[in-house]
Amino acid sequence: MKRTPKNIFRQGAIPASFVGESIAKHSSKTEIGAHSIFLGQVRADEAEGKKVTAIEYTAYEEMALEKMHEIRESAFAKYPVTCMHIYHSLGKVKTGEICLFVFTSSPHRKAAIEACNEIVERIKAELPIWGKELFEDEGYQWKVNN
Amino acid sequence: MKRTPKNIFRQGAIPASFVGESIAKHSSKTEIGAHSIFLGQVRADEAEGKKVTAIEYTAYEEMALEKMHEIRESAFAKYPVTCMHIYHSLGKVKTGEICLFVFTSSPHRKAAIEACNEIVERIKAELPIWGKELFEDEGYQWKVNN
Amino acid sequence: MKILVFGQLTDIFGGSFVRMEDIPDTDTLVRKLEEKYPVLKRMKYLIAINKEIVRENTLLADGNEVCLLPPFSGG
Amino acid sequence: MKILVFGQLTDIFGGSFVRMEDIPDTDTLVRKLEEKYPVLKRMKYLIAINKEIVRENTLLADGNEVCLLPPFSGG
Repeated sequence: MKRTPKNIFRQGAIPASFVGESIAKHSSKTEIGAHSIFLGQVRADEAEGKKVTAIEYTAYEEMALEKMHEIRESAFAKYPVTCMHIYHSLGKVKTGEICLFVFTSSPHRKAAIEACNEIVERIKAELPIWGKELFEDEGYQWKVNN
Repeated sequence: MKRTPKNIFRQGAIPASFVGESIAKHSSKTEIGAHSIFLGQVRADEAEGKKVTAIEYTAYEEMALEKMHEIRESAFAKYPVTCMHIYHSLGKVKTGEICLFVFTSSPHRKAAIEACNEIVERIKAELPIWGKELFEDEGYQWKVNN
Repeated sequence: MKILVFGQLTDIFGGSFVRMEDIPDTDTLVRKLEEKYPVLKRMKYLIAINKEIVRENTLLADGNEVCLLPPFSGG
Repeated sequence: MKILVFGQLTDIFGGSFVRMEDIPDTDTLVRKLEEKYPVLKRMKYLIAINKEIVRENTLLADGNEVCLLPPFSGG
């Protein structure tokens, strides 16, 4: 089955209730036995005594969506997963809020877990997205992934 | 910090909305950067042409809670996780419903992901819980973990 | 002595426990149970005393909580 | 030619793009940019042409979408 690129981007934080609703939608897919979910939450890091209060995300959206499509297709080819859902915030996400939601499901747990981990790693390494960490005093620094 | 054993058991299915609510409760813990969640969902397996419609879970509860406490303590000792929440159903859970919810959080993703995986494996291998797979025609078979 | 049983063992014993008398240790328990319920010989199970799994022959005392645990299948 | 820039590069160029003329290929692009904005020499970035990252010197044509991408930090 050929899949078309999906828009992973959401303006602002991803509400926790949206995660619950996404899970609920899978109750009709009775071939599923396992769900694996990763959530990125904005951390109140400190740098030079200043506290991060939010991250503002920007992206090269068209390229990110093409790349994400490639990552998704390669995960579908590699793992026997039933479905995958990926969401990433754009714009401002406050500390304590969710900025990344990766959700994979499969009949048996191994596939869902491995696919979820691989997708998270690839999102962080390969998607042209940038986080600007905003300090309480209006300064900022650019986020660095490791 | 010494932790007291928690009751992981819930009567019937774990509602998807409960997962959403559990996530929302973590927005005040701003040292968290990553959440890892595993959900077990009851699969409509077939055996000898008959379809599973539900699993009925029973447990040697006191021993399961003691063992779970041990697993939790050892995960806290091994991984720099901020918190862990574990729920397992007892009684009847229909296909498509959630029977296991493992939720770990940490500042950086590696700890949450690894702790979550280890806890899931240990729950399946070490907790005295039994699943009775109920067929649509009222027969049943005992679930086997692999 | 009342021995608690779980999972598929409840099918064999027709309930959540079985009573056995004159059981000084776990080896005797297994032998007597298998005499009375030969189908047990084909089943896998562990014995727990006071919520601890014992794998070697162990003396049983009054007041011990003795359980037979078939393979776990939670999750 | 309009070159799109992202992330920390927007601080250097004071916006989301920079205009450069007479840029036949990516090596020339880098050389001229670094002449004009010496701070770039200390920065890590990739060049994408039409959403594909190019790592070797590549000819640029009119209509190419050329972007400078600093290290990604999504998630």
